Amino acid sequence: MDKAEALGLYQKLYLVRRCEEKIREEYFKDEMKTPVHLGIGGEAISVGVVQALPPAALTFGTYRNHALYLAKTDDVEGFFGELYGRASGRCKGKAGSMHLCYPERGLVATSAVVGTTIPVALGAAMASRYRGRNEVVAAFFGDGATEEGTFWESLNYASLRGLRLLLICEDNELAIHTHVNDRQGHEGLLSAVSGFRCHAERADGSDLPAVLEAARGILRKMEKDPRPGFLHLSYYRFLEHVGPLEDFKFAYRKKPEEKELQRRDPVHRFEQTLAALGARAEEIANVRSKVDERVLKEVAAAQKAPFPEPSELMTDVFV
Amino acid sequence: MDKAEALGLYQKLYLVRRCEEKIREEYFKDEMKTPVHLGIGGEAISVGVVQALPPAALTFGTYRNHALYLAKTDDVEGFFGELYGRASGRCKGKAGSMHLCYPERGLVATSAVVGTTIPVALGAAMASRYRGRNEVVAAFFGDGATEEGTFWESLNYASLRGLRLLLICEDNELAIHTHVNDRQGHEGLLSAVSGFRCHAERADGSDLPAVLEAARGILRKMEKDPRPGFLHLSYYRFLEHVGPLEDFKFAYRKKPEEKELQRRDPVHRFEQTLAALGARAEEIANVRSKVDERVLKEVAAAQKAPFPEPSELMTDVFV
Amino acid sequence: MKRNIQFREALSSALADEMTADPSVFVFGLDVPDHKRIFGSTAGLLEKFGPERVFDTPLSEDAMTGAALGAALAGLRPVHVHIRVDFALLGMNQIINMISNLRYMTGGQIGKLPIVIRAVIGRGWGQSAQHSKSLQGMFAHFPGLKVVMPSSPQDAYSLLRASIRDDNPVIFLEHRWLYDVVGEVDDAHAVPLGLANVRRHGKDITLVCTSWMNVEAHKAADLLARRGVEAEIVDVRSIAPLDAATILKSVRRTGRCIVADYDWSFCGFAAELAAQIHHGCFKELKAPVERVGFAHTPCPTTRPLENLFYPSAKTLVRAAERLLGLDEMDLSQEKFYTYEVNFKGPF
Amino acid sequence: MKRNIQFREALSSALADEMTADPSVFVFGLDVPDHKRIFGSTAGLLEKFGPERVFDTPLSEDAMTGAALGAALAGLRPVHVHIRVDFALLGMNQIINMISNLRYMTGGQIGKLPIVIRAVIGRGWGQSAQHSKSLQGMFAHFPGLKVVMPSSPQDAYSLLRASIRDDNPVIFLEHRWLYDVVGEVDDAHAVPLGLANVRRHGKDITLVCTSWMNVEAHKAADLLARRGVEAEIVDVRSIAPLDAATILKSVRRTGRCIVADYDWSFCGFAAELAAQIHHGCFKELKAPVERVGFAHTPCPTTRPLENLFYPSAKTLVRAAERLLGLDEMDLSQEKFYTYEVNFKGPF
Ligand SMILES: Cc1ncc(C[n+]2csc(CCOP(=O)(O)OP(=O)(O)O)c2C)c(N)n1
Ligand SMILES: Cc1ncc(C[n+]2csc(CCOP(=O)(O)OP(=O)(O)O)c2C)c(N)n1
Ligand SMILES: [Mg+2]
Ligand SMILES: [Mg+2]
Repeated sequence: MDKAEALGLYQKLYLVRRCEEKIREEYFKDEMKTPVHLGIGGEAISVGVVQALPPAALTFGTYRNHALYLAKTDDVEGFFGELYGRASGRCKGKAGSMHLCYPERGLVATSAVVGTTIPVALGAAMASRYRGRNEVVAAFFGDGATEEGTFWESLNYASLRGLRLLLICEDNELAIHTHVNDRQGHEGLLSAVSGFRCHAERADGSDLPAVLEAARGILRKMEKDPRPGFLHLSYYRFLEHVGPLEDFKFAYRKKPEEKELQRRDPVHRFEQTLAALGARAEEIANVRSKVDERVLKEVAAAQKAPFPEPSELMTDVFV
Repeated sequence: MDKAEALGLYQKLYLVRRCEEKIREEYFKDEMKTPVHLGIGGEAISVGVVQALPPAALTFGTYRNHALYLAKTDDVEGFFGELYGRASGRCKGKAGSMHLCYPERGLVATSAVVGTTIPVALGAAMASRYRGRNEVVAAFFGDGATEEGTFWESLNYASLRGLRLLLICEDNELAIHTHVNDRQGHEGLLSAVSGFRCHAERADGSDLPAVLEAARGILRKMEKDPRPGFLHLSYYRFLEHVGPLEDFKFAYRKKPEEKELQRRDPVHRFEQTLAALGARAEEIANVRSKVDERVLKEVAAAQKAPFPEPSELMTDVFV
Repeated sequence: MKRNIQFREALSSALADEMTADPSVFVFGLDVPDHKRIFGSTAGLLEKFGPERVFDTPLSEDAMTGAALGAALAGLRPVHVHIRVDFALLGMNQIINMISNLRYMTGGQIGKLPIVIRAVIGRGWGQSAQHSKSLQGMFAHFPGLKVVMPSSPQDAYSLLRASIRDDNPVIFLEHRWLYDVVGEVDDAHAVPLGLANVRRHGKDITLVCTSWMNVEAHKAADLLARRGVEAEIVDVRSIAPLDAATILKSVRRTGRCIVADYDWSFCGFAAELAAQIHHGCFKELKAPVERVGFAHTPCPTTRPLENLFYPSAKTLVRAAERLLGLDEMDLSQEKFYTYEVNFKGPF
Repeated sequence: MKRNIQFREALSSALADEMTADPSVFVFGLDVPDHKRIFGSTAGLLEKFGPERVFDTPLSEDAMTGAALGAALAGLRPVHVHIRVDFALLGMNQIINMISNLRYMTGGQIGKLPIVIRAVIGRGWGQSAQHSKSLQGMFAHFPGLKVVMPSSPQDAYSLLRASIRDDNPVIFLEHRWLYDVVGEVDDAHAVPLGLANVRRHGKDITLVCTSWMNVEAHKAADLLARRGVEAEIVDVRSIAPLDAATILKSVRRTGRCIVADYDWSFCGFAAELAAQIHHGCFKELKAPVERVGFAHTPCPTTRPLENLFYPSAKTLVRAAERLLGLDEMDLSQEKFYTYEVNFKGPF
């Protein structure tokens, strides 16, 4: 990775972080009337994988989708419009945070029912194969989603048909407040999926270059040998499951040491990469201030934007 | 195995076969108004596994349940009564062939929706563990059931909690007319399940002693190291998926050579075992004639038995 | 072109014609391409369109339902087939939480969501409780789903074509006994979704029917005609969206109505019909609307109980007599439709 | 003992009391034992009964629903909890094809099937289409399931205890907004399943309500009282089995009725109520029964549309005015219940 590419990636990474920090600042004004599942700590996964994917690749995600949405679409206006429930929202306020999507830019759908977009991504991969192309389709989901039967059904079918379905497991070891050890009866996801005819890779999801490398690696394998890929990326969820706060005061987990927190912070980590690549402090600051400005502007715009018309209630049910 | 035990087993094995052959003879009279999924070729699985299980073990099965029903309950009267839809049926005619059960004798439930009794068996295993016993509970199902998400969810949970759930996969390589190669995307079920914390064994399901040995072996392991067990037993389905006929005329499979058919016939195979153990022809014939007589008697009784009263329609919905 | 064909062939023809017209249409589901061809309703497709467009699946209804959605999102027009609607319950999360909602949730960004879920309902050979549900009312309850129930070969043909062409998700429910029904099918005759059909005209009582109940109603109407009662039969056809106008118009004229839905009545589509008819014909109704449906129990297997579970022409005649204040006519010499006549086991 | 407690505490008390009374009762489901305790409704249980009787699960609703059935078959009394009823759709195959049928299919060999499925419904903080369903009508459609919707702390307590003691499967639906409601709970006061409750007496119009709609109805009745209209409120409580007698008795007296079900009306429980009331009060009804429910769309997230989606006291007042032929009263100065007053995000 050279400095230019790294600064480009940093711009995305920092945009995601900044947007979510802004949500945290604004949230208690109670103007964003939508549950927010913040991804702070996991930003490098979406940013890295999206970077590695072909730009046209169709992607699918979950309710914890802010990073994916911003990385894939760069649509800050539609993002905040949606969180504020405005007509300017990408989904006209009908989605809120949990269902953000932008099909035209390749983020086809996200869902707040765990696991449900995995088979949908499978169907998109089938469609590509149907057209004789077998392009990569990507599904992002949490570790909890692998407990749903639909994950195994989808993996089985993609393996059977040699579909280029990239399954990205964003593993924070938690489903809400329940640790993976209280949920999964195998010796690790990689070994559990390896009985199927798929490619499987693991990487540190807090480390953007590592994510990028792992994603590129598995995509190369999928290119050569058309099978689904399972990309297992670990990260640390800094905040509560849903909402803008930390929740270290609850017994289900302990606050890590400051040093460990820094190690698990992908923005912090990547700033060190940048420095190592020779980026100067003001270059970094420059990226940040542009992002800061953009975020402020879009939040202000969203706060002033009109709500959807009452007639919107009845539209969009059927074509 | 000594001759006495073998003759006892043979009595069971032959009873199952004779009952199903009798169904075949009678079916086109159209008096058994229930779809029949005959298990000819697979009898040794139920007979062998039931023999290996503790007699009180709760068991669960599928619509292809005749062998399991007879092996577990020895209730020929309730069996034919049920197939003929009579008040004397074990379920008063409300079940028919597909849902035969006899909870008091440990066959708790069978189901015609593929895979659905697997998690139910899991729940029974949880209940035993709840009572501090963690006894073995057995679920019988076809190879197709392993494609349902619920199989993986159940395996995961049983593995997580170290439950003594014995999963018996009766693998005939077919789901109706579809070969396993068109359905499963892994390199074999044993390797696919082995990512989970379970015991797994394979055996030739056409060979009663082999089934018995495999079942006893896995139960011993489960006893020592409380985990679920996955018992993979292959067999050959001699007849059509549902109904009393052969269906070799259809393209989806070819009729094997006579010798191969004999090899896959568990009754024939076990008769050779009997001979090797020193059973005389008339001892075998004696078992058969008693069974023949019993079956004839119960079929005649069922044919003459009254149908349930009209008032039965409305009973048994709620307690 | 007009042909006399069975309902099953009407279905396979509709599929073939849409697949010919549009290469993005494909048909998949358990057993779709095997030699039984979903009771013949997918016959000929594999030969004509090949295994990329006509294919089987593993036993994975949940994922396959999601996959239908994904394929539709990617621009295809999937037809997903269940040999029994009961199995669609494994895909309920996808059908309700995803398919019915998705267009709305995206604020209409998803322009089209053309998915047809075909499923077989109805009696067979001792189908029991797990292979006998209908579920039209359940599906119709959810905004975002269309629900269609053809009752003639022509409707099977035309409504299946219309469903495949529709850019919205459609649940298409086919009664197993109807598969044998022969009728004239004109492939130039289009039937849009959303319209009821007056299948028989009469002035004394309206029988509002779904699916197989239309057949029973015709028999009942013949019997009633013998004693001078003219029954009108309205085939609902489109459960959602519902063509209330045609139904109300009939009942306003006759003043008496029996709703015969092929399902349990309690909280079912029959309840919706009865509620709307009472509401819309409040002044005209001479007696309360009667509902005829399944007994409120799971479906028993043994034939004598099964015969009591399902409503029949006789049930309709008796209900009509009560509504009209007539004595019971003698039906002891009548031949009613029995399954045995057309069909022997096993399924 | 009588106490003034919140609805959520009524639930946790009922669970604790039944668990104390019967060691075979256990409570499980996603998040049941975490520090949020299903919005407080499972508070205290883990401490009192330990992790063998109060436990979490993987995200595997299908298998866990089947496991509840298996545990019941093995003699236990499971209470399976869903923090949103929408997730129960993943267990539909087990609920419908197995749980609702099984006793019947076995010819009654299975003596008891004591399973309680608790699920939260109702508005939150922009819950959207995937976290806002109610589904009482859908569940009640299937013979073999009981369906209960408490609307007061006393009913939450008494009906949950009755549901756990019932030897049949019970779906128990709890509105999220009701959790904050405080009321007197007498733990000696038993409420059997299957009875409606006249919560307010009046002679001019009957409001038949489920769940949260009772709260809206009380507000509406207060407003209507100002202009001399006496509304009677019947809380259905037990969706299945349904206490039609109590409802019909009220409507026969008032001659006017609004059915306010917390769900979509189309093919829903509202349709059943309207159909039965029309049928049973054919002579006494002075005007058709009106149905008040959700807009027939998926639930939107943004508040202004969400407010239009959900019916309110105002919707009820307007419907009553139309039924009674009254002008619209001025409600512009009225304070209606708004969620913001009691609750801030995020869920
Ligand atoms: C099918 C389903 N069950 C339960 C829930 C409630 N729920 C929401 S998020 C969540 C945890 C999911 O964990 P994971 O998949 O690891 O994603 P994460 O939140 O950690 O990103 C649960 C249980 C749900 N939304 N969908
Ligand atoms: C959930 C579900 N999907 C589809 C069916 C239709 N069906 C009945 S049996 C069967 C094949 C099952 O194959 P397998 O599990 O291998 O059992 P086998 O019949 O070979 O004993 C299918 C697809 C069903 N009963 N249930
Ligand atoms: Mg997680
Ligand atoms: Mg098989």
